[in-house]
Amino acid sequence: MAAVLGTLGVNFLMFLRFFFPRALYEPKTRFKIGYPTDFGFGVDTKFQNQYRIWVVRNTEGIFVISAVCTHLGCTPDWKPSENKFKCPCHGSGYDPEGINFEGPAPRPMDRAHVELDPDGQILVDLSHLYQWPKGEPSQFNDPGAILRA
Amino acid sequence: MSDQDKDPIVHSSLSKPLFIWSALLVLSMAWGLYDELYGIRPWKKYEARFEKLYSRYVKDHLGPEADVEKSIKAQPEYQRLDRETREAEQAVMPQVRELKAKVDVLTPKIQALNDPFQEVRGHVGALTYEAEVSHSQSHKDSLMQQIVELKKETHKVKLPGESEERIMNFDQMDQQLKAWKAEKADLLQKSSDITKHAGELRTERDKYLADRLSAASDEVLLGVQNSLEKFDIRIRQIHIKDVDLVDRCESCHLGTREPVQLTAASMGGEEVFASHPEKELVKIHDPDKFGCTPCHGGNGAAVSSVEKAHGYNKFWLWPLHHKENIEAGCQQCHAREIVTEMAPTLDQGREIFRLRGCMGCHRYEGFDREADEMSAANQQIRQYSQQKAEWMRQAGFDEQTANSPRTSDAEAKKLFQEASDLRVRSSGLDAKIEQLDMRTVNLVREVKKVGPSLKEVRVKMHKEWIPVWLKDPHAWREGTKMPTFRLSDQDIRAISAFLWQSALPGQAPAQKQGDPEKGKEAFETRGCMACHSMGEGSQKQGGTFSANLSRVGEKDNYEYLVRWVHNPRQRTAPYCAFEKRDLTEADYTKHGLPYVFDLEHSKCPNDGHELQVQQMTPMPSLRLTEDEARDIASYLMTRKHDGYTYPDASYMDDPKLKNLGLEKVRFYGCAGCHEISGLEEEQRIGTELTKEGSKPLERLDFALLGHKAEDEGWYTHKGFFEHKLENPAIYDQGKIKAPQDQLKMPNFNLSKADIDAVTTLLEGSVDASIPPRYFYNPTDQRQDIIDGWWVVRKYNCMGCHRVHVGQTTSFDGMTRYQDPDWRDQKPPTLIGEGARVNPEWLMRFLSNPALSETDTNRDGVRQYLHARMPTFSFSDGEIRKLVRFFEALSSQAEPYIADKLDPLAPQEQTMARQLFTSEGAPCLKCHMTGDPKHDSKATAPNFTVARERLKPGWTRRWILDPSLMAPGTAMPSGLFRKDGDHMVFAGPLPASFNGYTKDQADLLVRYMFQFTPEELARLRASGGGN
Amino acid sequence: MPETNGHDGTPESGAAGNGGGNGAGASKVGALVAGAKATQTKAIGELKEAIKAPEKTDVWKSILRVKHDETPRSRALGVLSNVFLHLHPAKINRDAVKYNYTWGMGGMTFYVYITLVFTGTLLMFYYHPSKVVAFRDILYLESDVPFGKLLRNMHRWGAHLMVIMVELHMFRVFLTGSYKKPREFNWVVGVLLLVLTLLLSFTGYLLPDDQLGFWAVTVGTNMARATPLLGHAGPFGPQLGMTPFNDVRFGLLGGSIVDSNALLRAYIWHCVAIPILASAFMVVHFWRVRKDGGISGPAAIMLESEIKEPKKI
Amino acid sequence: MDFHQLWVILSTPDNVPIVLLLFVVPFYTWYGLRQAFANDRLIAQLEADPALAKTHHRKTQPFKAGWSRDVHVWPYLLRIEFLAAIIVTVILMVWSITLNAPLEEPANPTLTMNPSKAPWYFLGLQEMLVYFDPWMAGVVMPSLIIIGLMVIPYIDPNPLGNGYYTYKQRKFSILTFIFGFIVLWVSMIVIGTLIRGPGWMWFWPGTTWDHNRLIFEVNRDLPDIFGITGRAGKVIFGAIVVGLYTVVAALLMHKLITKTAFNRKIYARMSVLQYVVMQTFLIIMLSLPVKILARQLFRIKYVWVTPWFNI
Repeated sequence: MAAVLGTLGVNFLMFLRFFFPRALYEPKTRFKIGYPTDFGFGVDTKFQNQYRIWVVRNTEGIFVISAVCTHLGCTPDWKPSENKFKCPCHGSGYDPEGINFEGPAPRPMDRAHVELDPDGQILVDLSHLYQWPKGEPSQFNDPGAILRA
Repeated sequence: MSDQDKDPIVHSSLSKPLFIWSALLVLSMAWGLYDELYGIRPWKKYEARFEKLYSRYVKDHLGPEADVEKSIKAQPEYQRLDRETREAEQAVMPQVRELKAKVDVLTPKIQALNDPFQEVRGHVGALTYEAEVSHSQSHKDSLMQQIVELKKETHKVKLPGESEERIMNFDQMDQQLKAWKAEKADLLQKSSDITKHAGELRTERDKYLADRLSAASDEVLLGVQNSLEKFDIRIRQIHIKDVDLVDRCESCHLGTREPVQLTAASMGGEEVFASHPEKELVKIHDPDKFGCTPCHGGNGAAVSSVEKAHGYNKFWLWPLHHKENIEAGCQQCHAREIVTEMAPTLDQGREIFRLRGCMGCHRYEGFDREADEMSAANQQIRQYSQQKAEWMRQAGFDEQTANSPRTSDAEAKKLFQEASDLRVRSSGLDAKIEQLDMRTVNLVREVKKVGPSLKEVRVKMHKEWIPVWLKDPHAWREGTKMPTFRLSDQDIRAISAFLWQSALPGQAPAQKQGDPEKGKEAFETRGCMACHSMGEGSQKQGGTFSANLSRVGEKDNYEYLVRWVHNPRQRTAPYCAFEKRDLTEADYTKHGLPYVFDLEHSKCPNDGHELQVQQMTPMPSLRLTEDEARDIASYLMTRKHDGYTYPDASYMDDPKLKNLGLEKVRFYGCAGCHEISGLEEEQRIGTELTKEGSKPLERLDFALLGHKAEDEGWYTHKGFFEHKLENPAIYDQGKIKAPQDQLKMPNFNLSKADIDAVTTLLEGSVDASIPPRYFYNPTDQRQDIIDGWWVVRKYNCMGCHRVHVGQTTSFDGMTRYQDPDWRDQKPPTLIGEGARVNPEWLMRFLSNPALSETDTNRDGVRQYLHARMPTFSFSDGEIRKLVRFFEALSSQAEPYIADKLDPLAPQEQTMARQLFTSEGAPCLKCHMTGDPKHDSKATAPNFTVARERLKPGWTRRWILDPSLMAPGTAMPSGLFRKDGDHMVFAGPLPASFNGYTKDQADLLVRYMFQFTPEELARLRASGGGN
Repeated sequence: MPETNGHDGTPESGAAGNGGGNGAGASKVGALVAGAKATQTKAIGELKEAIKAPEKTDVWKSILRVKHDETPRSRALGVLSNVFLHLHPAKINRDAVKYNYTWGMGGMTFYVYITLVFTGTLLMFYYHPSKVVAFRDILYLESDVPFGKLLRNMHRWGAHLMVIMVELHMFRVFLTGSYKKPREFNWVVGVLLLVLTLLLSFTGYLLPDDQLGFWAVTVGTNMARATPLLGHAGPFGPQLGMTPFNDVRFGLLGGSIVDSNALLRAYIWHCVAIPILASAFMVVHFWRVRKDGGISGPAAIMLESEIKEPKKI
Repeated sequence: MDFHQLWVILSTPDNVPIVLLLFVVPFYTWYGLRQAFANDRLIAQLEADPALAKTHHRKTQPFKAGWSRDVHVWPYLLRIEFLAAIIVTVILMVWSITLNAPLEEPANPTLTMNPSKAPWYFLGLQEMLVYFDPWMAGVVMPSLIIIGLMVIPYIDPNPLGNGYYTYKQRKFSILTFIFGFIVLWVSMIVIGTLIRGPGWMWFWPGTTWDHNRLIFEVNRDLPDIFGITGRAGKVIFGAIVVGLYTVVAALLMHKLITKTAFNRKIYARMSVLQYVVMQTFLIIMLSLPVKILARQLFRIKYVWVTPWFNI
């Protein structure tokens, strides 16, 4: 009896495990986006469709914002005329540097790891994100969060 | 029970509602059916209608076409062909008939014999197989035995046309069949041979007819008629599997690919049925390979409603391009071109984008690419050097290990080998690096700015003018490239102050006055007006490529103008990109160098980097003399409105304004088009537009106008672009913003046509939905054409020269050049240039059109022209591109190898000479001889240059029929006439020619290609050319 | 009876057949022909009768057991002996027949469910659950497949209708207190069915693979990220080592993003898993309705004065 | 008044069911309650007159001696079912012919629809997202709703009103259910569908859905309002507040449960377990409107702030 139940239990676990494949066919998270000289001041939406990121250049340097609203993971829109990001789902608003200032978003949008690869292009790593959780120290100034110009 | 006691449930009846609802059920079913069959199948109606209209069309046109055909058939030529054809057919008819008869006898016999034969053969085959696979020898033998018997066995065969049956065994049948078949083949061959001639005649006749029938001949129409009889109503689709593309457009647009060119008019005024207007394009882009929607947009799969099919419904991403932007479709595959044949609107759009300086603020792949190339080149250089270092290290390492006692000999050998290999390969890298270095040097020269350098303003102009200009450039100079910015007076003051104070100090050397009269003449004839225009309103003359100079006298300094006209590329100071500053005399003196910087002295004295020693303007030098420059400058100084005044602008020296000015200049991205001190390395300030057309609509910021746009039906990419271009500030309407947040884009005062053109370009700038292999990036000479056009456009070669057929130059538009005496003064056409000139020569000519280091005040080829080929100081790269371009245009083999001409025999020499100077062909009358007196009225180049300049083949074709190549040329046609297989001189021949049988055109050509100055002298001595 | 005649007809003709075989004397032949004739007429006669009164044939009887007439008995049997109808009792509360008590919601829900299964099955013939293709298939259904558009619309609106009806059904059942003894468990089953209905509808939402579905599902599943303990963004989730690649949302989507895997999973749930579950529960639901004494009412009113003391457990 | 906008919203294919809902739900509520009141009158009559109670067939439906108490399914029920089937079919057909199922652009992960809404029957939950954190609104609440529904039969000790419409005999339960079903579920759906516009902002019907609209709202946590800083402080404070609420709510509910004599009678039949379970769900249910009000009126984002979860 116990044996049967045990087997069934294990089978159930096996059944669950079945839904978690070991490898996936998902877009790669490390990619090059060209030379620093390609990017002028302000927000560049060039790669939003391809990689779901924005490349921002300000006086400090170049950094890459992952275009995912920190509330529920929608993709905000860049509104040049209002000079801010606006999330269509629940109206969170972010300034050009991705810092939230309105709506339900709990924290600024995460920034992707950036570095210069040997041939001088910018290498972005979306799997390595820098956050600034509410009421905690910001990681945005860590090395790799921004390319000092 | 009484009635009211009856149980309402048991005794009530539901039949009424049941009946009603069943009826409704049936109705809804019927409705569903109707909807399925007609409601959402509009194309059915179209097809039916098309069938009706088309058959009517065919009926109407069969008649008239027939008449034309009759008339052609009536022509004697056709009659003759027809007669001959028939005669030939008559002649062979009897033989053909009897041959046919023989064949007719044979055929049934063969068939009759075939059956029994095949039967036996099949049986034999089966047995053989069994024998092959059987393992026991005895069985094998028995089987073989059977086969033999089978073959021996005889059969009764009744053959048609034979009274008694034949008795035949297998082999006999086999033989017989072979024989008969051979015979039959032979007969057929014979008959085809004898009918051959007649057949040829027939095809010739039909071709004659087809060639002369303008529209669709009756055959075509009849063909159409038949197909229409079989016309069925179904969805017609193009399906391209590998692209996963389905286009059902032709379910309604049935006329698209009809052999007959259908117009809306001819189809009862219904646009949908018209054929594709550009048969040529359809031929290049075969719909069965390209489909429709890749070019035109729309939803090819949808057929449920017109709106949906055209993709104008909400949620469809690729709506059909409107008529005025129809060429947007070309851009997605032809994105790398500046000129795309047969796409004039798109070309105009690109030209505006380039010329009006859109690319100054908006990055667009391909446009203004020099800067990008530069950084790329530098990157590669760095990579290569790293690679090299790595290899060297590896090599050293290998040798170490090789030398160590522990490595075996064999191993060591291998390692040494590897090491040396690595060294060799790294030497290869050096070559690459060298090339790249040269490229960068070129690039420094190739970078141009749309607007003039603002470092020069102090040297160049009166300060009062600047604020006035900034206020509204368009008002001061109508049609100028400079757009109107929305500047407050404060901004204007600040900006002009900054420009004035940041500009280089100094003064152009003083000049004495010139002669405006002569200047005017020179200005109008030297070729300035190929790019510049003069006069305002209706008076306007000349090219639109560069500024209109009607008021230039009001703003510029005379001295600067002289310098500019004499050598536009001359700078007041060189700029070092490495140090990011303009060098001063001090920099040179402290290295003990003279303060000279030009293309020969282009290295920075401080760090040896390549300097910017030229003005970044496409304006070339016309190699004018100082005096001529002065004359022209003085003339230009007279170009001004009388009684003009400018308000005082002394505030421009107020240092307090400078910083604000800098801020504004940076904000408005002035450095995108102008060279400005301190802002040389400024980035573009606008959004990249390479893929603007496929940006999701939601991301185009309509601001407050979104709903208005939706109501008025321009909530589309097209609408956004058009409104933005028409009024760049439009999306600020109603918004309350701080000045620094307002839209910056200035107003370019574009005409409706221009707006359409640019819209077309942007609408076409998309992430193409079709696979890249459909893109147009050829690997053959066509690539050279693509590259060449960029250079041609960049320097406006088309202002003077006709580069491709159907194009006009600025000269064609100028009143002066309508006068017959002046017509020959137009610069030469370059159509077929590649075939005409020797590429090596062309290269030399382009780099130095004077074709002389010393005597530069002349044109290398056509001294007699007032207009003069200027010196553009092209980079080597540009020259290479141009030469390749022309070679490719006339599809010449690369590289060019001149064909050998056999030298003239002495007696041929004299003959040629005589012919050259004969009354019939006074070549030297018009062609230059180098004698100034004569050359002043000459109208053709000097023969001495012919040898290295021309290609013999072309020369021959030219002297045979020049007017064919250059209509209206002064060179007389018909100098030679065909005599048998060779050409002879048409005019009276010198006596020495008697008995000369060789081709006389060739003779002349060979003579020209060994023509020397001495020869010329002799001729002149012998009195030719007077 | 005609059938039996039919049977003993055959051997004779068979014998006749054999007679034909050995082709002997003319007389035999004559008899044979006569025999054949007789068989033929007989056969025709039988066919005639069968067509005239099909209900008399064995075939018919084998299918419909009950001889139908207006007697109560046959009425009852007609219902009981029919697999489709037998979940009805033979007789029911006279007033339950009226619309006003039941609102007919349960029945109609079931009917809509049937139509959904039907239309859905048809749609499956044209639909591939994979990115890009899925969207194109919908376009295909809309513009080219005969009745494809109609079917798709029916499926979609049917789904909405079903949700509404289920909710109203539940509303009614509550108002009439029908969840009370002895129907408690059936109410629970009903709740489960409600959930399954919503899930069915939700999983179907993604299948066209358009923006509408995609974002609906994204927003929907993003909540799963926040599942306590099991979601990587939920309370105590990170502490338990949940990441986007092993939490419950991943399990739902088969990926960290809504991609082809998610589409496929939604498809399987929508077309196979949930329908089976739902059907199973429906069977239980209906069965219980019968076993708990048919539909609850309209029952005789019970007065407050008649409340009995609850028997202590 | 922007009627065009209103029409756009109402005529969006996926919103049509909600429009339907708007009519259907009130109708059936009225329809059901009407019968309930009818029954209540009868009850009153019978309570008043025991004699009649003995003889009466105790239904509002007419009944006469000699009528059979129950009828044959065939044909009396089946014919109605048949009719119903036909009617549903017709409705479905017409609906499907006249209105096309929506199909928007191909899915595009990088472009979020604005507003992007869940299917309408989940909009209640999505609406709740505004007031609660996802884990609460998206996971806990739904599960509680389901469980809550399931336990209803086991926590309702009222033997009356089984199998017939009545209001008087089950005031409390019916009111609670209507509150849950209509106020909390349906109206939330309606709000989410018809009133929530771009940026999930509140647009009254007839106002234009303006994508550029901005509204200023700062949501503070309750501790902040009371000037409490520091994690521990917030955790404790939040816990206290939530606790307080529970107590208050429980008392309130108890008052309601034991309001009338009849209520008390029913209450007496309740086991402790039943009572506790009931209270729990009632309290949680009540917390919804409370939180909503707290947010709408006092702009309070969280009451209980902890490093792991916020309420």
